[in-house]
Amino acid sequence: MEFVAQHPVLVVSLVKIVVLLLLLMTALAYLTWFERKVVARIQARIGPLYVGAHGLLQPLADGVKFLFKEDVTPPASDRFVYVLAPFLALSLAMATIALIPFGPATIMILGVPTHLAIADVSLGLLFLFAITSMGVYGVALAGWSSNSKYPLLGGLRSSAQMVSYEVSLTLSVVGVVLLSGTLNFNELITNQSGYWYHIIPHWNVIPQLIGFFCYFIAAIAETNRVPFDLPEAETELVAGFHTEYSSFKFAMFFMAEYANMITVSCLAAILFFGGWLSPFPDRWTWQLYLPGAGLVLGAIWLAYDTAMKQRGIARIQLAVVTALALILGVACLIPAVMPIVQGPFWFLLKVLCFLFFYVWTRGTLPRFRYDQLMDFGWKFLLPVSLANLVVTAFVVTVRNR
Amino acid sequence: MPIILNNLWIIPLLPLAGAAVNGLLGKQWPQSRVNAVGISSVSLTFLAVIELAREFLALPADQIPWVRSYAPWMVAGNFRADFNFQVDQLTLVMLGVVAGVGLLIHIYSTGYMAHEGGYYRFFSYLNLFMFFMLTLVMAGNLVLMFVGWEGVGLCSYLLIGFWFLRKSAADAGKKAFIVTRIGDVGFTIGILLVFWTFGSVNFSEIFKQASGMPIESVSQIGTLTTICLLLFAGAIGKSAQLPLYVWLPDAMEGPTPVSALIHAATMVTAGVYMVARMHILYSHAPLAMLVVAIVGAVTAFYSATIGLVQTDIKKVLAYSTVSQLGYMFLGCGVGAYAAGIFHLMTHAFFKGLLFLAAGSVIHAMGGEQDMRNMGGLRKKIPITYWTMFAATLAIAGVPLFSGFFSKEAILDAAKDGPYANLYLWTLGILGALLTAFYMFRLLFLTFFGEQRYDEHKVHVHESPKNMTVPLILLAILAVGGGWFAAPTMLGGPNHFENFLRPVFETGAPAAASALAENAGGPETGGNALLKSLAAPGVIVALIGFLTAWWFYIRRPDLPKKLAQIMHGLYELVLNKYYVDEVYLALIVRPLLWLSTNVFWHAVDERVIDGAVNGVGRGARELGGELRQVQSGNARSYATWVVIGAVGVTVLVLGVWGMVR
Amino acid sequence: MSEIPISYFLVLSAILFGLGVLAFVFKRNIITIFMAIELMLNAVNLAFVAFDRAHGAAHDGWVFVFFVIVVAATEAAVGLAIAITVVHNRQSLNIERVNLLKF
Amino acid sequence: MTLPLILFFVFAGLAVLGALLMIFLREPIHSALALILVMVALAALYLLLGAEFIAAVQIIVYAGAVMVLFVFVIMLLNAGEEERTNLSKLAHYVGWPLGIFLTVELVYWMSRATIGARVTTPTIAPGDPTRDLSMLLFKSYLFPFEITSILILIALLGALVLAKRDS
Repeated sequence: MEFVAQHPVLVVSLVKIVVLLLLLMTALAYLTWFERKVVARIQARIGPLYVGAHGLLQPLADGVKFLFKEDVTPPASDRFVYVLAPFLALSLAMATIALIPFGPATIMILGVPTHLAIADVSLGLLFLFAITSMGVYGVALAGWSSNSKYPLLGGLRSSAQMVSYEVSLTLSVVGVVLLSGTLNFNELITNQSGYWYHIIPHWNVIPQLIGFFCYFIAAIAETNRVPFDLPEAETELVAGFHTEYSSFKFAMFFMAEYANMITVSCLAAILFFGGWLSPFPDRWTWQLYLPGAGLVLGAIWLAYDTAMKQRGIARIQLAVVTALALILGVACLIPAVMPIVQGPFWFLLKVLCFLFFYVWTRGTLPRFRYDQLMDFGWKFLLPVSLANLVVTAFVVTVRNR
Repeated sequence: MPIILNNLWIIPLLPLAGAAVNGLLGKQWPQSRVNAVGISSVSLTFLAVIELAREFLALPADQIPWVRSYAPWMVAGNFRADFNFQVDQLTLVMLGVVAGVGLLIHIYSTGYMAHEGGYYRFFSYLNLFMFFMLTLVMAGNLVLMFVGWEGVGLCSYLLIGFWFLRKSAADAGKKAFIVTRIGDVGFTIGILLVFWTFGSVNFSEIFKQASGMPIESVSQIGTLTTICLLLFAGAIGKSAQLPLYVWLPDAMEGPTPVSALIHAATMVTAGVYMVARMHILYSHAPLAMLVVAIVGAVTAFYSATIGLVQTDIKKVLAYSTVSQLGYMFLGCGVGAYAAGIFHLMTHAFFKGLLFLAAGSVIHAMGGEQDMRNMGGLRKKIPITYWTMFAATLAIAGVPLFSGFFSKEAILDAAKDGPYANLYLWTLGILGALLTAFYMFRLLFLTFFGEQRYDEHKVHVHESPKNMTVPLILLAILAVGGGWFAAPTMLGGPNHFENFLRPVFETGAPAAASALAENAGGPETGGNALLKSLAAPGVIVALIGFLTAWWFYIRRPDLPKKLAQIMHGLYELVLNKYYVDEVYLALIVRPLLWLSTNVFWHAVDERVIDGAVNGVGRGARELGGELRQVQSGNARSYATWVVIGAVGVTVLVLGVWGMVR
Repeated sequence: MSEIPISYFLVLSAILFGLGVLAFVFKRNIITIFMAIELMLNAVNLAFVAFDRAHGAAHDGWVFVFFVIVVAATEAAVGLAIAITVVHNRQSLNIERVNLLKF
Repeated sequence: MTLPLILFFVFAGLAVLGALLMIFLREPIHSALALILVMVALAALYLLLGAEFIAAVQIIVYAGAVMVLFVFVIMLLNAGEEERTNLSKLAHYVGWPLGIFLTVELVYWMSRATIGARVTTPTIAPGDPTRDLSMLLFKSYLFPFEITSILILIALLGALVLAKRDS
């Protein structure tokens, strides 16, 4: 007990971890819902509808389904690794979230200065890459351990793909690092504060546009998403590395993929779009009301929807959601809370945009062929990001002279 | 603004450039272009020397000797030898002789060698020789001088063996080279000793220290004496004195211009120059001087005797060269350095002329060298005849000709100089007698009497212009050359010696005073002339002439009779006292035997080869054993690595740790 | 604040190195032998970092670690390429079966 | 028993365990995983030593690249269990004991190292260590740095050639 007293850090971190973990889980769950809805819209469908209003309970249903399915392990498989792989994948994917700052370094919660991130590491970016670079193992080991053709091929492919795209991912980010001369997320973000002509936010996208594109493409490839989702190209490899996986292990891979998406999006927001900074100049004080206002408006829309369209149990469910939204909105309007929510609000908004972009690409683009993938990675993306890096380095040097 | 003085390197480098160009490119060139390069380089050198003289004479006395260092050459510890050149009066005289005679002989060669193969090669060598000779003369330190010394030796070797297809020529070249080496060993040791003693090889430094040293007594062999004797050994080799003269007669295998330039005018006089250059050391080592004088005198007489009976025209000249060199050394040995150098100069003129003329004769006779097959050429080749006649007069010491003045100066010094020695003087006189005799013998045999060759076989013709012109020029020098120093004889001041005095005065008080006394005698012109006309040199010259005339014009049958009467002596002299045979028996044969049976068969084959092969065999056998270790199993190798690691760690950490 | 003696790290690195050596001698599989080498390199790196920490300000130790890592990476790349070739030629990863180069 | 000490022992134990596993597991991929464990543990120890950058690089390069390469190759060659042949008598009889001896010896000397007396507080090194490191790398160690880049290039070419020949 007194050991804990000696190290208050542990307690705080523990609390943060628990909270963030819960949030992340829900986020992952509802990301699937979000994706299905959006893709459905793109494909002129409606998407999940029956489980709860607007299929809002679909994620829960899926989760339950996964839990209760039979967990098959192929007899020829290498047990240990077979079990290890999904855990590795998911844990690594979620570990990265610990480094992501959701708000300014020091804000007062109940008079206590708190940091809206689990850890503020001075080399945050580097460590994030360290963790993501480990992510390959989940896929590769899964492919190998299930001891069957398609998974092996899928594993080989994805590990090759991840390794080769990791290079250009890193390179494209180095440009930003050069610009702001730090690897710490908070400094990276605060370096982006300020405005050109008092209106255009001082974000890294503008000088690093090429870098951003390289980054985003490489990121999609890293997360094995369309159009780079060859590891699980169902048309050729059944389901790629997780063909043999079923039940909750499969779910783990699934969640890992989405967690990776979120991480990558967060990183994009932090590096190129000023993280938790607001896009508007500070002198526009009304922007402080935006979070609350947005939520309240959403609540009103939901209320209207509830009243007009829904019947039976769905109406109750929606009412609950509406109430939640309304409470949150009002809470955000409390002066004491208002400054706290600004950062997270903008940050999550940006992340959401990227996630939408992800889904959008998935709904739009066809899949690459494997050789095309490799050629694109090595012969186009790498040179471009390299050139970008060189130019940036040159400019920075000249500027510092 | 002195140009050459500040860029002395120009003088030697010009001929070097010529040599390089001719040697590398000349092969395909026509003779005209080779000539252009060779001649122009030398004549430019000559002009440079003249310009140098002009600038030098303008120098204030305190700046002489004029030393310029152009680059550090060897720097090891406190040993230091630079590429530095030194110019003083002596150097200037030598430069004049070398460049002037050299130029004339180059021109002569264009005619003489016109029909020879390897034309470009010849001129390349000749220019190279000029380069080395000039280096030798201008060198500011002993080591650089040694470079020139050896370089001229090399060129002499190359040029003696110019017709290397002829075995005799090749052998002669080798002989010259090797015999000279023997002397050079002494020379090298001498240089080392010099450095050991003075801590420097630069002349200026050496002389400064040496002049401060006490004069060693005749009885003891001190450092300076040793040095001088060693250096003189080199001179003996280079200047063909007893006992190392044997290479010079054989050197006549080379083309005649070579004999003229190298083996009469310049290279062989290098020894004399060296002795004169180091005169301060010598004048501090009377014993050495005595040795020099004796060797010189004896050689002068000895080789003159051989010259009496030689029938090959060039051989005669060769022996006469040896004896004349002997005179020069005699001069130096008795302290009359200026006289020695003066004789060197005049000798360069008349002996060069003699050789060239002889060459012209040989050229006219279509390669015939034996005087017994000549005769009566007087009318056929007048220019050659007259020039040669002038030269003969000069060398025979006929008054008012150049040889007369120089030889008289030497003999005077030997008679009543500071180191006067009557025996040596006698030898010198006898030598002079013989000289006159054999020279006139040569002249008569060649140009007088009835012609003893076949008119139809040999078509005698006068040589072309480019050969005769140098002859004439040299003849003028040979006749008038003496007048540089003539006034001594006529009681005036001796310009030549006055000119050289600053060189030879330094640190040699005795010699200097002697020179001074020689320079301006108290006697009035008239009886000085009488005295000199009555000088024994003149008388013996006359005797020599008369006997020669008696023997070869008046009574041509006498010589054979005489030969039969004193048959033994005749044979002895004709075979050059069997010196070559003696050397062969005493030195060459044993050496050959030693090197074949001991060094080759025993040491080289048994010991060295044995050792080498043994090592090789041992390595092979050892490898054959060790290679079993290489099992091809990498794990074993890994284990070996570990063994090594353990060994090292135990050694370093364990032992070293315990020690601490 | 609490403290750890450097010697702990050094001993650990020694142990790891020794284990690496053992693996190096013991393993037969080419790839695992490479791994053994990597292990040794890592042990050395640990020692370097520890020394660097002990010496404080200047971070030369890190530089060496950096270089060691680079070299290790290249070594792995080439080594594995060689391993692939070996397998293609000998159909075996067992280093004891790759013993043509002898005597 | 303070927190850093606990952490040290935990990760040291993990490292040793991983090394042992690497030796005794027969499946190459298991050995690889064990080695990864060692490396991650080492990275944590680097953090304890305040070498953040090195820790990150350790994970990125070793765990993230080198070991991935290993795993990849193992998968590619589908390397099965390693066969415990004993064709090398030397390795069998001498290798083992010597290896152990070497280990013991090294441990002995390392524990006695005078420098070992120094203590380290597991905090971040003062100043901006990463900057210092880069200064060292690009100023005093520039030449070696460039050499390594050339080395990498050569290795790349070599690997390319080797791989190309049998494809």
